[in-house]
Amino acid sequence: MKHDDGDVAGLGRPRAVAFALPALAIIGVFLFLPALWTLWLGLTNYRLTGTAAAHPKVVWFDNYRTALTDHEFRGALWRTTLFVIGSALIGQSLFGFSLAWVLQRVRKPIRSVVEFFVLLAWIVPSSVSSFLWFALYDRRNGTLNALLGTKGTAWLIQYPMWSIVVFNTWVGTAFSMLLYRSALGSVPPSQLESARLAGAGPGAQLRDVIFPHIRSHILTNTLLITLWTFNVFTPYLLTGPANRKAEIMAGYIYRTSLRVGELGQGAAISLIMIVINLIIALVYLRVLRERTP
Amino acid sequence: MSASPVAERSTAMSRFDAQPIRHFLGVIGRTVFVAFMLAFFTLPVLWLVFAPFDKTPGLGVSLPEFTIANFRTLFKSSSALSALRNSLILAGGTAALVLVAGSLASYALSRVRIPGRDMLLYVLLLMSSIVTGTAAMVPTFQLVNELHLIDKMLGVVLVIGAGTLPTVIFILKDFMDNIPKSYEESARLFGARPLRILWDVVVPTARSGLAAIAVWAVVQVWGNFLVPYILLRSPDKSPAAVVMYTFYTEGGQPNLRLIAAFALVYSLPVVLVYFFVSRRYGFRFYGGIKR
Amino acid sequence: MLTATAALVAVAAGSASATTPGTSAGTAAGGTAAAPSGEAITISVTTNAISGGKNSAEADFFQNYVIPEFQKAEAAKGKNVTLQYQPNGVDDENYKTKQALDLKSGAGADLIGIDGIWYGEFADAGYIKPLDDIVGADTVKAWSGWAQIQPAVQALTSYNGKLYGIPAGTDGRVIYFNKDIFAKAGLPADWQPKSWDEILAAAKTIKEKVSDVIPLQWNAGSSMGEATTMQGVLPLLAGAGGQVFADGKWLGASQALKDVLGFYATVYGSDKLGDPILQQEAQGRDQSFEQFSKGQIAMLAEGDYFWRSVIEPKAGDFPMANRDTVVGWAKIPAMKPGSGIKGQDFVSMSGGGGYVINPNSKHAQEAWDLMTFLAEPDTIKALLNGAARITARDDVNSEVLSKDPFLSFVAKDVLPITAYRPAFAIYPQVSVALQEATDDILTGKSVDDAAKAYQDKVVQLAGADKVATSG
Amino acid sequence: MASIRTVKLTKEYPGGVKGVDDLTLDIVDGEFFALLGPSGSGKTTLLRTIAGLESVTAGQLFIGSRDVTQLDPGRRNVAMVFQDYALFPHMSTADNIAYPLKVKKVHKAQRYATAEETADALSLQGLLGRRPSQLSGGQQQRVALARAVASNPDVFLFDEPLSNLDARLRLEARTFLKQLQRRLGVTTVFVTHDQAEALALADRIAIMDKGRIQQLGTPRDVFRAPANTFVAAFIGSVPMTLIPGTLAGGRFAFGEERLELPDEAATTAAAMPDGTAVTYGARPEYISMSSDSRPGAIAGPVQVVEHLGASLLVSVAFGDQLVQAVVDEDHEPEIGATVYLLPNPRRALLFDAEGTRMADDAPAEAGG
Repeated sequence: MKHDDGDVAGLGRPRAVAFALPALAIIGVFLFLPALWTLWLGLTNYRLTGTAAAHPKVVWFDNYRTALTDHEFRGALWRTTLFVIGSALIGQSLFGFSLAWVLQRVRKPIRSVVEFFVLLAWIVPSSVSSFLWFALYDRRNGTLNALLGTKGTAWLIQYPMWSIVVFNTWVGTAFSMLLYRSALGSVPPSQLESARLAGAGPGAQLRDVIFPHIRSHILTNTLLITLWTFNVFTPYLLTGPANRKAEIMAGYIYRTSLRVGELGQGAAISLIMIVINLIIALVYLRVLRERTP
Repeated sequence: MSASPVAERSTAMSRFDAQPIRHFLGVIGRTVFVAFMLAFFTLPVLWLVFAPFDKTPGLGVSLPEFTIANFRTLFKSSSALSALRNSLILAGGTAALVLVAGSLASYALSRVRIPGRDMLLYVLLLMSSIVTGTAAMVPTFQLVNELHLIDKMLGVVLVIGAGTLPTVIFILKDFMDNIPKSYEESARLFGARPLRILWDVVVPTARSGLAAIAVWAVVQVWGNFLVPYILLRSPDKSPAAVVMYTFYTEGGQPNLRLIAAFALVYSLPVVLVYFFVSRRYGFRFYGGIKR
Repeated sequence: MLTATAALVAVAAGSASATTPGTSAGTAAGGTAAAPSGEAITISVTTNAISGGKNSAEADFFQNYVIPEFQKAEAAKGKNVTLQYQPNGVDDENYKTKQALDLKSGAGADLIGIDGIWYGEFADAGYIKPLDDIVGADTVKAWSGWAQIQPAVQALTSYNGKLYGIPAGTDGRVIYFNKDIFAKAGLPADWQPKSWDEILAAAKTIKEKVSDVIPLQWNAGSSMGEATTMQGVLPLLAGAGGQVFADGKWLGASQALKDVLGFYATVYGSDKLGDPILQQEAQGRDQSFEQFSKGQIAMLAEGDYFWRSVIEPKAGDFPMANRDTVVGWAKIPAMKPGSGIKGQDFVSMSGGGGYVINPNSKHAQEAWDLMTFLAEPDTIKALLNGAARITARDDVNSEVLSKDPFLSFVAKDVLPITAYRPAFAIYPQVSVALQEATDDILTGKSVDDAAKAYQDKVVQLAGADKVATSG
Repeated sequence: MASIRTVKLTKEYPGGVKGVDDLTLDIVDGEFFALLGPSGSGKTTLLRTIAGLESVTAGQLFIGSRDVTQLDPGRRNVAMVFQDYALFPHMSTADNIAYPLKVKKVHKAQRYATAEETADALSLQGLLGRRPSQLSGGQQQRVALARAVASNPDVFLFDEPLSNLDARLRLEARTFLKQLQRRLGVTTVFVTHDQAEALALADRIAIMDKGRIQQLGTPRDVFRAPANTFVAAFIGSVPMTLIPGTLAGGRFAFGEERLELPDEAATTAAAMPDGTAVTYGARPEYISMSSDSRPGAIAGPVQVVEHLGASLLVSVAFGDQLVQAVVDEDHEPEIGATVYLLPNPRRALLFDAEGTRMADDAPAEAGG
């Protein structure tokens, strides 16, 4: 019997492996295998149909060269970056934190109602939520135009990026709110009180007490929502396949892979996405490591 | 719930501020902010509240000419109810799978040091984004086909389960790390075996996390169109996400009466699941990557 | 966006051609192994339709008519066949993906309804096989229905000179116009432009004389998908004397293409005769249907589908009670008289679709039976259910179209001048490139820039040696 | 009920740190045994090793006659009360107390009857339905005890169970714990860093440092006769004054000051050469103070006076040394006033250069 540090329930390595095995097996077969296969596809000119479907050729890094020199790819990447910054880093984080912060201070019934609607946006199926916003943004009968008095504005076409940024903020704020709520709950009240007694205003309290305390929460939240937002597909349901001015990476991959049928190219772009995701994750983790005492 | 002590204390403290103007401005600011947020988050949902009961729903929000005929039409079409049932099976199956496999794995990963554990988690997390994407659709399809799982609910459950498990493990491990180790040691001294400890002590202690994860997993399955569409064949196995896309008229014009009614019926179960779960178990995330 | 090809498949998959009873006896002798009498067999058929949703009538037709009648017909031949219908009713890309994946993996329904432009790419991928290879050349030849299907129409389901299926129906494209608006603008009710300039002149007249009306919507933009290519770019291109594929080369940034893009630039850019935003909306095509039906659009280029399914007075999506009196139609003119392909004065484009037997089918003979059954006149008429529609069969056409002056006009005046899209695997991508070129015009790019971007894309797709730049 | 015996027990952590180092120890059946030491001394590691929560690197461990060295913790029939009590937050008091029986598959009715009985015995009546979060610290501590009792173990292991209680409650709980242990007669090993707690509760105390036992003995032994300077400094509510110096002419010399040698080591020390480095130890309680000069007393100015309630702790400076004395509350000196300190030679101790206590009849108590 060999015990490791932290192995408080006496699992032992063999049993730990047995515990992890079902999940790892499922992940291995249904995630790892297709992923490797996809990486292989990225080196070929494989297509869904046509000659290249019957006899795919290995083209090595042609797909990558094509993607990196293609202005559509770069456009989609740029828009995705704006989208992530706008809807995740600014929209969701800011709204989520502000909601968590402010809702602590309002009466319970109001808090419950607001939280319910924020969460509703998050749990409603994406096809429904995209349809709701499609209706809201509609050029002729849309509620938004009626409210703002902007008759005839085709939001999705005239302000495509703003439209999907606002939409995705709406969808995703709940997660940040939940996470920050429990983060704020973990800040020792005594520290807040001593800051108050020292005369710190809300801004100083945030800076000196709250942020240092919830740094790891901020990083978790930022990491997860960045990755999710980077790969999110739902805006594509809202804008439709043809709205190039709102096309972000997931939509671009979908179009390349399934609508155009270039699966090899799509796979290559997916890998580029993964690499970008990896870089983002590493940067966040590095920031975390440097700042953690 | 966890935040309330802070809230109470801070309201108590604000009395000592002795700065009535600042306090007053704070109240105003909060009210405006809450009102704005409420408007922002409710506005799009209004359509879902009114349109299903409207005789002639349009894209705009208007007070309905009340009718339940849309629902009657909807339920006359046999696919609506069976679609919901199928979605429930898929969601329940996936949630059960990821909860069981995910808690076992995250527990093991939390308690036993395996070399490269953290790296493994991140790699899996990143990979999950390829496979849930569209580029891996072909390999996934062929794999499922090779395993003779085409047109089987299990195939969909496994594929979506594999796509969500990394995130599930990632978040659950966080919960597991936060459980005081003395709980398990104590149970262990009484002679409880690891599985029993997991079930008696760890799972109940982490249940608000498990509940949140379960809801998250259900939401993932509930909205997934592409995987069930491509992996299932029989129309009587189609889940609601697939059926939602079939409410178009002959020419492909959305049938607003059916879509409105179905959107409501389709959204309701997840909302109910959320309500049930959050009432019963609480709903929260720890969060916070530790080193 | 999904409407374009959806409609085509609906036509294609819905109305097939016919066989005379008893042909099957001949086919059984044709060499393919027929199931022994009495053995229980289950076969399946799939199309992009679902009861209560997209193409609902077609799904119901399979469930309520085809299944019992076909099983009866097979029973009469001593076969115990159970037929199953697999509905879909989704976006065409998803439908196509699913069928491609199925065929690739040796799965899928025995008989599959597909769009005419998919035959080439499916055949190149080895997903489908010529009918001769599946059921035997003799069996195929022995089917009597071929005599009723014109060679041009058979081309729909052919690739590289080989038949892959039986075509279902075809269609044609015209300019619809609102006679009321025309009257207000002082334009004739029997308007027939002879050049693009005459179209533009009419539109300008309307713009000046009638307020709150969009003079002209000409399909453009990738939001409309294949509809943009089919009833927007290609008829114009044909009128400018260009072809998307000719003499082994794909269309490049030729003068013909620039003329086409120039026409768009005039309509949506400089002269503001159409609404460019409408063309980009996700539901833009439906929107244009609705606005035409409400008398808010004066001229619209569309297929005959628009007439019989969209503004059809009773069951259309946007019914026009006064369709027969208010809506006029005109052939699409060449840029200038005689400038069209083959020196034509007027041009059109046609599409359609058909069925294909899954090469992996264990019951290819029964699938062939079903395919021919679907092409029987009685079956087609049962699907039409009294409605008029251009089918693949001359005999059925002459019977059902006589009631409808417009469809007769299409069959008589448009089909002879029509052209089909090339059935090559790469076509859908070239089509997308064309749509994107019109997108560029809609968003204000210059004709030269749009043409250049298009040229680059086609070179990337087909290779520089396969692209023609002049002509 | 069982004795506990360790034989050359070693627990080595990865990286070579030894939590327990070659430790041999006998704990008698029914004994209340305290493991005392500063944090990091290995006392908790030893306790957890006895529990089986830490694996053994070398050596053997017996509970009763069983060799449990490789036995799973669940089969050692020990019960442990943790510093944080480790009450399951999702279970009621009754469920918590009954949990060990549930694991042992005792019939439901039976285990709740036992739980109720145990709860009664520990004055937990009326709290059976509550969750841990609804209990006070003292109640939680007793529930944790009840849970341990209900499992009917051979051995109780307590890991600083009183440290989370406030001072007053801690005294009550201490008495309660001692009573309970006397009544049940279960062999008990108790880990604490609080020497007063150990002195008050234990039959015997093992004082640990760096994974080794520095001294093992009764509370009286370790207080009166600490085996070395470490124990001497650690035991006692006010720390023993330890003065390094040398032997000079049969007396203890530091700076200019001279003190008579302690009685118990006088003979031994007198035999040693002058200049031998030694340490003189005297508990402040055994040093008397007067304002008048007395023979043998050392004189210095008062630096600090601390009130201990009934007495005062006076710190007096001698050169760079500080010597403390506990004096009666009525004799509070002025700060800066010169006072005379006289250690009681019968209670004073002398340690050699290694810190080991010197005694004429050595080795008397050490190792007992």
